[in-house]
Amino acid sequence: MDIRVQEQPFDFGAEANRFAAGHTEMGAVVTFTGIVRDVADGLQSMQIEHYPGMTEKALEQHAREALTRFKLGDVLIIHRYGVLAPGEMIMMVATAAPHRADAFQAAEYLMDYLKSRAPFWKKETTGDGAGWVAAKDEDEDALGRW
Amino acid sequence: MDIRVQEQPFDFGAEANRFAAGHTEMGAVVTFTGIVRDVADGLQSMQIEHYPGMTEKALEQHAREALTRFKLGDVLIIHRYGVLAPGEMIMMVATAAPHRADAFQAAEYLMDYLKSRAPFWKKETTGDGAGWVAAKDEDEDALGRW
Amino acid sequence: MEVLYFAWVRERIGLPRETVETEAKTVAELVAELRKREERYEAAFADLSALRVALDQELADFDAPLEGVREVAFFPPMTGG
Amino acid sequence: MEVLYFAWVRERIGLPRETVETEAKTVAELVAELRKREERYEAAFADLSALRVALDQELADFDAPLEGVREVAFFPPMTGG
Repeated sequence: MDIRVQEQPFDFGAEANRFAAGHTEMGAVVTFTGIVRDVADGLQSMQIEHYPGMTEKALEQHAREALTRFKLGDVLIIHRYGVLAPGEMIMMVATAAPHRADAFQAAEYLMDYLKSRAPFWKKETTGDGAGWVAAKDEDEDALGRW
Repeated sequence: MDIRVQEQPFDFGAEANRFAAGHTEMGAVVTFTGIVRDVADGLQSMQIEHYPGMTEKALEQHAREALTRFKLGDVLIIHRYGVLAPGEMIMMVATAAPHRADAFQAAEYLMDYLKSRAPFWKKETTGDGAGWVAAKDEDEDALGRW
Repeated sequence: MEVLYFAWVRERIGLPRETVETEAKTVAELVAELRKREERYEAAFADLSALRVALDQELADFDAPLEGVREVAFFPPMTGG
Repeated sequence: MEVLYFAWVRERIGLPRETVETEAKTVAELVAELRKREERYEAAFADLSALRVALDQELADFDAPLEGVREVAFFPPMTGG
């Protein structure tokens, strides 16, 4: 289990390769990567605030819960905070499992919890000014399936 | 859309990075990687046979179907054939979408079809000899959800 | 008791954290005390349905007891990932 | 007509492909003709439920017509991914 909360960028490919290489007894590796998306076609930057201390604890709790719920070999979570430009990677999760169903479900589970239960908040700055991103009902609803 | 059927290894991380970097309008990238697993603790090699011509057609058909069914920006599929050692990567799929649900679902859809509908056959060689891997009922059943 | 504010709660109140002397027995009682202080607190806590609370870095409810709690944090619904 | 064999079907019959002259109207008729040839064909086609067929590189059923088809392939259930 490897959990990192950091300001600096990470190399998605290098992390994915390192994670996959560490598990020859696991047949399936799934990764998810979230990228700053230029939604309104005018995004200048995204600022991510978090709650140091609680963030690490919450991510670790959810990773442990995933290891309990699914037949998993390992979990990696990297999440950035600070100011990011469009196209930059915000975060990644990776899961390794003997079979693909567990790897997929664990990655989806982690993402659903990360979205609504890890203490991160996003603020977008466009040409019109800055505003906090509102939580989506569909993200809250997604938790209902677990 | 990028589909490759090849004998030589591929660099999962480099492919994942290249794929993710190409899509700043997509907020979500999901990858799946299948790795030769040393199940019986005595696997010497895995040989993958395929049907040249049909393989490429089948993968392209399923990739197009995924682009139709889900709100997707792009699909990458790489699948190897030939002789592979334990720990080597067999294949990868990657999907890019504006939202995570589509990226996850499309990757699972592609994997389910790849498992049972793309003309690949695996033969495992252990200390006891060589044998063809039997198709699993659960893989056939997995198609029922789409 | 340390009280922390994040995102727009922090911006409305105008500071990220402060030490609060209180006899409040629950989160709701603490919120009621804070709202009486100044207009900026009233603005931040006007709609509790738009707020979340954590006690000692664990998510909690507004009727949760404060006994033994050292750190209370108020913030909007989270938007990670 | 080109007939292709893959995986253990190929191994049992002992060759990857061959050209077959046939008047068979369906896949099932072609299979019946092949089974009569030699023991190794009989062995390969003994259990049709363990076999799949593709006509001109598209999956098909055993009762599919062969008219216009140039390439028939027999193989076990696929195990990709």
